[in-house]
Amino acid sequence: MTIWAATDWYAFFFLLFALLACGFAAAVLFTSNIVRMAFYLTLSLGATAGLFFLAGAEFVGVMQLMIYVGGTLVLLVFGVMLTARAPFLSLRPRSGEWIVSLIAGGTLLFLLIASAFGVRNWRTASDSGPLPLAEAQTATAVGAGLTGVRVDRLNRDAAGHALSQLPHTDSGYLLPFVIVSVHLLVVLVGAAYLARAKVRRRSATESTASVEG
Amino acid sequence: MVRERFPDQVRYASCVEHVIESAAVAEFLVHTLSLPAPLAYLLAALIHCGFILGLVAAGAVVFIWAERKVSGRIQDRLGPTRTGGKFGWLQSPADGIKVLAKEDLIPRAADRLLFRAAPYVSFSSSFTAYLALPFADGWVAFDTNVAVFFILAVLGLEVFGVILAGYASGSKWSLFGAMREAAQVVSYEVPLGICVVIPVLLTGTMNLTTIANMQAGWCSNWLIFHDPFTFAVFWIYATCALASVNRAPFDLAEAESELVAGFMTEYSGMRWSLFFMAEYSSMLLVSCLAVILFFGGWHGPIPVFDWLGWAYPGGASSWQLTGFLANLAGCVNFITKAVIGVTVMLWIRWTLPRLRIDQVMTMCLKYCVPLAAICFIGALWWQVAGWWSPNHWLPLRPDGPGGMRETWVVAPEAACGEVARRLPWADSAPPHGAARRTLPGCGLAGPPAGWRTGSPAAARGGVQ
Amino acid sequence: MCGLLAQITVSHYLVVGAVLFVTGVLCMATKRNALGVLMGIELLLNGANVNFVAFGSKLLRADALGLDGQLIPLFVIVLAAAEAAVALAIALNFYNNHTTVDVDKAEELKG
Amino acid sequence: MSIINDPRVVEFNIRTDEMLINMGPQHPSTHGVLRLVLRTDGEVVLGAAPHIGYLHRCAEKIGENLAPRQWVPYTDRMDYLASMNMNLGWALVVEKLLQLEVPEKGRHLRVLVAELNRIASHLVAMGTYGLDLGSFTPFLYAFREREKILDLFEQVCGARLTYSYIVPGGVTGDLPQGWLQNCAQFLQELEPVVDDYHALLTSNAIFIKRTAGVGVLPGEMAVNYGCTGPVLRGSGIDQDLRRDGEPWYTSLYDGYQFAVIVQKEGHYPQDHDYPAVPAEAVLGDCWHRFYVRMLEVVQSMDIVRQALDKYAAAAGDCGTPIKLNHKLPPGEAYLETEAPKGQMGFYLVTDGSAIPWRVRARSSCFANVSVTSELCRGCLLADVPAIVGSLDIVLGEIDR
Amino acid sequence: MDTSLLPILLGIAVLLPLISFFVILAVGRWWRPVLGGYLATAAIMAAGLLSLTSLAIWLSHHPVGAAGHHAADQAGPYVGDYYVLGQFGALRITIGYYIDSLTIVMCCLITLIATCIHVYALGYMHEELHPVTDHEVTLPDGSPLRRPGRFSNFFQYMSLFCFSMLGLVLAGNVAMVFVFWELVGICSYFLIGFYVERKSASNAANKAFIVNRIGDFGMLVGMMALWGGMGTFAFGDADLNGNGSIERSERGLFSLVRPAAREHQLTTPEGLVLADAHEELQRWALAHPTATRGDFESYVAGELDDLRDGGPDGSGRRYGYWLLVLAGIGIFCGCVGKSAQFPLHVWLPDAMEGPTPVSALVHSATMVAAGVYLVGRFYPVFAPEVLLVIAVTGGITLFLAATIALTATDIKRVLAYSTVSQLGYMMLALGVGGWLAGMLHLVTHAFFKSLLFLCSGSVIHALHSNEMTVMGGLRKKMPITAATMLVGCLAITGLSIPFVIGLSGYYSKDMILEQAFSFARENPGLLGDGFFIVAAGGAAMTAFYMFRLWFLTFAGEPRDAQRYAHAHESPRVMYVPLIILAVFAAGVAWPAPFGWPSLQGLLEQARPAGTAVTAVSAHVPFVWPSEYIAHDAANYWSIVVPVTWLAFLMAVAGLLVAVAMYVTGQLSAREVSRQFAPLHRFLLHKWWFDELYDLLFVRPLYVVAGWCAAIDRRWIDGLIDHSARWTARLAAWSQWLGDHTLIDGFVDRLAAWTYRVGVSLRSLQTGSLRQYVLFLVIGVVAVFLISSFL
Repeated sequence: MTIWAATDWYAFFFLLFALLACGFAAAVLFTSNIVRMAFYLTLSLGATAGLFFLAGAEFVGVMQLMIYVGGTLVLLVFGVMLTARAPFLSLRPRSGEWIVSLIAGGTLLFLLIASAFGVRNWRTASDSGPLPLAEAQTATAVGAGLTGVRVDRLNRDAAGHALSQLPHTDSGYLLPFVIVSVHLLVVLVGAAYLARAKVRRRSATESTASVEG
Repeated sequence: MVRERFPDQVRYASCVEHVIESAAVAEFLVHTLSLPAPLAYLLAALIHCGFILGLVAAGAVVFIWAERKVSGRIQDRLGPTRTGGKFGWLQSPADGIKVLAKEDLIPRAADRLLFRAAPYVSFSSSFTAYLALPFADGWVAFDTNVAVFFILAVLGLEVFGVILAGYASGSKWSLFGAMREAAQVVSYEVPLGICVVIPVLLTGTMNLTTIANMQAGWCSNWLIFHDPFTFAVFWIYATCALASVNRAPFDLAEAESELVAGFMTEYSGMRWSLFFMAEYSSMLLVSCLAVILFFGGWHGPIPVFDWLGWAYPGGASSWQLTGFLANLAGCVNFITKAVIGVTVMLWIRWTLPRLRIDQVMTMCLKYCVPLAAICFIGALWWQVAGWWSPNHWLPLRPDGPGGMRETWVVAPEAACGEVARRLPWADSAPPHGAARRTLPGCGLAGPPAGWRTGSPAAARGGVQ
Repeated sequence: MCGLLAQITVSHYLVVGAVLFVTGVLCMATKRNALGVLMGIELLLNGANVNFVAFGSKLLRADALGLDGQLIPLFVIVLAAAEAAVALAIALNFYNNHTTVDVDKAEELKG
Repeated sequence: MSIINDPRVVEFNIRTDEMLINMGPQHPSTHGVLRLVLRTDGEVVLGAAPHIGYLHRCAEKIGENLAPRQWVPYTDRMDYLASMNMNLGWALVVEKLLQLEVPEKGRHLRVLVAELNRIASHLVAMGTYGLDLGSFTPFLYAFREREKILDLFEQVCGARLTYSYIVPGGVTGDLPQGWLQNCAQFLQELEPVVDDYHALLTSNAIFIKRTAGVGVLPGEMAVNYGCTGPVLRGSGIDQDLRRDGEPWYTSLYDGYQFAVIVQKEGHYPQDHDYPAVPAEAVLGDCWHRFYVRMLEVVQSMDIVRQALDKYAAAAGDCGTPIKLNHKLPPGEAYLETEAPKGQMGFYLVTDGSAIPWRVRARSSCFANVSVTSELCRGCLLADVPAIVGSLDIVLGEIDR
Repeated sequence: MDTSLLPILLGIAVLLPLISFFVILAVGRWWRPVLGGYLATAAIMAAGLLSLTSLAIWLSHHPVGAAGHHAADQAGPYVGDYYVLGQFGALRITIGYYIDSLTIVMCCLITLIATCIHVYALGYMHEELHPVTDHEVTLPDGSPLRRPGRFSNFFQYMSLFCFSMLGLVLAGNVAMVFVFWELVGICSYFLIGFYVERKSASNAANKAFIVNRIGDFGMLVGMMALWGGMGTFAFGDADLNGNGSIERSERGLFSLVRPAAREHQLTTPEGLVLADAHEELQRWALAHPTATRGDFESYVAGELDDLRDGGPDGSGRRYGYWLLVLAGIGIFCGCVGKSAQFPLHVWLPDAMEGPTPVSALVHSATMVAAGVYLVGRFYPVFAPEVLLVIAVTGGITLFLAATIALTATDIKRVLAYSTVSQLGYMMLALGVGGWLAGMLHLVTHAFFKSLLFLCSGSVIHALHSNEMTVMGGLRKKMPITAATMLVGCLAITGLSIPFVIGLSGYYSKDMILEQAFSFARENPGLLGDGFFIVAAGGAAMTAFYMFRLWFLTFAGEPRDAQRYAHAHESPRVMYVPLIILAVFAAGVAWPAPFGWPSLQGLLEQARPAGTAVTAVSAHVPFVWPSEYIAHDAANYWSIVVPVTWLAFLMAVAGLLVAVAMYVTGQLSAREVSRQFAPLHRFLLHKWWFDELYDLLFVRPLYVVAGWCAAIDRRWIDGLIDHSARWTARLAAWSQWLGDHTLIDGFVDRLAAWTYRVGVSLRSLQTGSLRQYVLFLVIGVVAVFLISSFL
């Protein structure tokens, strides 16, 4: 019973997801089979989505699952299938490169972790008490933000001053949203163009000779 | 209650509840059995999982049996008759035992790790999606605000297992199946997503409970009858759902006459049956989703329980027997509708020939996507124009879903009417738009009743 | 739980982000397969996203970024998808021209 | 229309490796033990080579050691879906050698069972074709009706698959009592079911999409490859041995009214009763081959009806089978008959003894399957079963 | 139906082929080509219906008396403008119409024949529906040319031509006439060059075009003279300002030249007079320095008649008259070109390179007749001296072409020369004062010549050869063609039962001969008699060569068995037009019974005012007897009877000679040609005209061009070369100094330095993606460390 009572469930799940994410990220790094890499990456990204849920960013978490895991990775695996010549292809780097990379990467990691704990504000917990619901459920706020209304700023202003003080020019993330939409469209068209089928140059009959062989 | 007992963890409570959304059961455990809260949470989570797993497994068992019987009837024969006495009702368990007893073969050319992992990826993703699926008002394991999105996303992961299976099998037939599956499912997610967005747009929330509750009342309140476009889009949804769960005539990945068994060629025994269960549970899942999005969820064609006054009113916060019964009946109602949907899938499966891969892709890219997009615009237009829809007819409440306005319009209004009026579409509010309501989980319009406001959430639970 | 994990703070998230980031960088640096490099980029972007979400979460910090912390990852994710599509197209073209996806073979532009 | 024969076509720029795939001899859709070696580029089949011989049983060699009467069961096992027609072909060629005329009643009896068996064979072709396209139900519908035919045959000769009923000189026994009524009733039952078949397959949109314009076999190519039967007629070549064959064979059908099922001026003889030819269909494609078989079912029903009447009206016996030691005059004989799958020819050389010196069977499916590699070139993988299924081959006949 | 409908109906009739042209032009390439043919045919058919409707309207308002009635029931023309293109001072450029019975007859004629020919061409041109292998064109690799069929192009051009021709007929002013004149010219160019890949065809097209330009130059001069003198292009008077009366500025050419005030006598227009008399006027102005403008105008008004008519007694100089003559000759020049009159006749036979329907429509029935039509239209403007020129030209052409036709063996060339000869007839008739005779012959000739051409086309279509030497005996194989062609031959020959009935040629040709005889009677002498002798002799020759053609083609034994074996009657689409045309060729000029309108009567309505009287010239000693004299009952025995018999005998003589030579064989053609070898050669080489022109014009042109080229090369080029050389030298010097030494030195130094830096940096650029990533990492770490610890 005491064990159950003492368990910090938040920390538990954070640790679980963090270890999954980091562990499978490391697995991605150290495996040389490209398909397994993709598999591990899926798990790593899925665990990251869990971290997002933990941090209260539901929408981002689902988005991560949907786009990253569901879309991007399938695309990657597709690419793997299209480009792998042998069934399970592995291209191993030279060990010297490993050493140099690990040294550089380790240094960077050390620096980043050091700075992560270097700021007092970051390593102390918030003590603001339970959150109001409006701030915990963010999907609608995110949607509103994307369509041009920053609900969070409104709320903040609502506590003190008149709402009309909100600058009329504030359109939230509407413009970036539109730009990204168009960008996505252009990119899709461009990708389709790059990998499109082109006008045939050789005849189909030319290459049918070797069936018997 | 949680917060009082564990004040030091209050800060995290809401987050925890996201992860283990088992408050209803947990409250029961804590209050009645006096279990410590963390243990109660864990137990509650396991109970929920058990329920869903049971549902999925039982569903698979039932549907496999049903498939045999239905196909038999369609084909002018009897189907299983003897196993388990009458009707062959034990046929599926018998099959299950046979499958369990089979040798677990792994081809030499296979990538052993991925080959083993793939069925679990597939099964667990289709299973996980049930977490966010409400079976009745409040009967949901993970009452998230983004349930629709969550289900779509997790359902989309199922394809990953199939791809892995196909690739890891080391067989050409499997590879073909995997390639087809990847191309098909990724493509069909696009029109499926557009179709699903339309009810979301009309109700203004991605919370499935809310969406279903908004369709309470007569069947005229169902969203499929909202306007011609939603009516049309349901059929597109049905097509795309059929395609995205790989059922005939879109079962290209396992087309036995071409690819032997597609990605499942090298599988046998339990691993094979996991794929099978994943397929059946996905079928049920998309049917359930369709029922919630278009057919009023657990709200029947006739609002019996509303007449009786048994249904939980909005904002109710305590457990009531009548409400429980209403929910139970609603759950049965809901599952009945979903089973009808699955039966239609079976019917189609045994009637139509299979399409070819290019025709499948043509269907998606040339027909489903544009049609869904047109319906999207049409439904939006209908809503903004505020034209009459059957949803306004015989409304149980004055503000049926037809009168809803999108939350992403309503919410800013609630917060700041002045700013919202700057929005270009603010002036074209439909007649019912004025009546703002607070519904559970409806974004910022108001906090959902009994949820994180200090009142016992267990009151809405189903287990007591 | 040990003391370091007594309370989960922004820093803990940042550590996860850092690990993902560094792993991504190392993936890019060590993988010879173009698609492996792509996966490294995805990891790297995810590390950055973790940081954004952590800074944006009001659960972790009072003076959080707020919604920006969620909106920016959204854009990152979407753009990463776009980038993956283009990169994949490039990789396929590269494969067409070299019959391999070994990025070490792509050194026509070396000095 | 296969993709790489599409004039707009395009080279798929993604350099994929070509893949060699063995479709068969163990595969759910290859109709027996046909082995197709497919060379594919993704879903596109660049080449297909049929490999045969997995069912070779030396039937012809055995025939050189048996009396003609004894070899009849071996013909059963050639096209085992149409054993009556095989029996008939062999019996006729032996009779031709002996110049042995069968009595009038026997003649009508032969027509009766041969056409019934044609119906059965085409029903199997239809059902399995549905299977090939992923539609399971028509298969069982077809087999349900076929079972009734097999029941009729069982009443006639006691066997359900390998009848050995028609033998040189006559048949093994006359029809049992009441058989004619049973047969007439069966025809009555079959009549409405044919419409069901058309509704399920012929006019089904997906079926048309899968078959129309797929595996187009031009008439010229069909002739060049020696294709026969519905495959040939599906390509618009007006050839049916029941009308165009040798007199020794066509005299069997003297007095019978039937029209050869072939498209002339855009129409089939009976297509006004059945779904119209879809716009996408090209003469010689899978759809047409299928449709020809479906119409031949109706045609055969009609012939069976006529045969029932004629048989009932004819007097006398059905002929006497020749004895095992019946001396065969030295010489040779060759006769082709219109079997359900095409022209089945038997060749016989004798040296005066009771046992033939040489026996040879000319298989229609052998010629029909040889177009596979032409038809499959450039189609999609899913079209391969559609094409092979539409050729309706039986490996027992090919390999013998 | 009101006559106000006429311009509308005819305007639509003109536009229909244009619409067809544009439609085929725009969408023809996406159509099945045969649709273009159908469209063009439908358009011209509709135009024909409209024309016939117009004719009916006309007749209902202007009933024609019995045949040959001279009661000058002249029906005034309908004049007006569809659209004013622009007004430049006094000059109005308009799209106008001038409708009289001639216009309507011409419209009917053109549309009728064109309809027949369009239908015919649907069959004749069917080879063009598919890709054509042209064996007459050999590619450099020795293979015959293969080209896509040009069926719809053909009909496109035909439509354009029909539009142009109808427009020409309907045109209400000289400017429009000129525009359509050139349009028909360009259509002719297109159609002659239809088989453009054949060298001969493209040469012929060029030839036709260039030769016509020579004539058109004269026409431009004439036009300018007319405009300069009268300030208007319009033919007829038009009440422009709507005040009900015709003022000076509203007068057209015809009423200016033949003002009603002077009883339609030929009057030199005021403008021409004043232009010619400017010296006198100047002198008067100098003598009266104080005169006002009013004074001057009153002086001019007073003096005008004297200046014009050479003083009160007519003995002085007649100012402006020579300008009028010049204008007339100028206009006639254009007609000479278009109607292939001597000396510009050389293009027409070559134009037979075009497809036969083109020859029938453009080069026999309509376009070449346009010259005659124009002469007829401008008849009131022509001074007697001009008429003399016309008569002489026509006579020479008649004789010349007829003689050449005697020996030609190409069936189409025979017909072509026959056409030239018949056009000469018409010109001769007009020149000797027979306006009606000329116009009538124009109409009848159009019918029978188009018929003859189509028949020949039918033969060519059957035999795939133009040469009569490979024909013969075809009447058995092609009975309809033979019969219709016989009708055509009889018609052109003018055979008849004298005084009872005859084919159309009988009436028109006799009328010409009568007028020529009448002229000869008034003007005894070489020229006057010469005209008549030429005309009568021409009739004999016409009979000879036409029957020679028919006999060689249809009678006797086949000369080429192989071709004969493959010969066949043409399809119905081709022979039905033949039959229709044959009916018209036989009967169009019949004096109609029961008081029905006859063609002569109809045409008589359009006779220009003032041309029905006997005319005399002040400058040449000739008298142009009125056309009515020949038909006057008083002269019946003295003119009509002898001339009719003479014509008949001449025709019969020609026919008998042909029979003797080619049927019965009493006369051997080969013998004859050998006996008259030099003459035969002379005729066979077409009087050496092509060679003569080559010598006279082409060679000298080459020489002059050579001189010009030499000057160009030696002087002009030399100058430029020298200046260029100097410029180059200067540039070289400045290059050495400025560029090489100063600028390049600096840049080279810089580049070398950059290069060295680049080489040293090059080793960093490994091209390995992964190393770059590492560099990035190391860089980030370094920045981190530096910023943290420094």
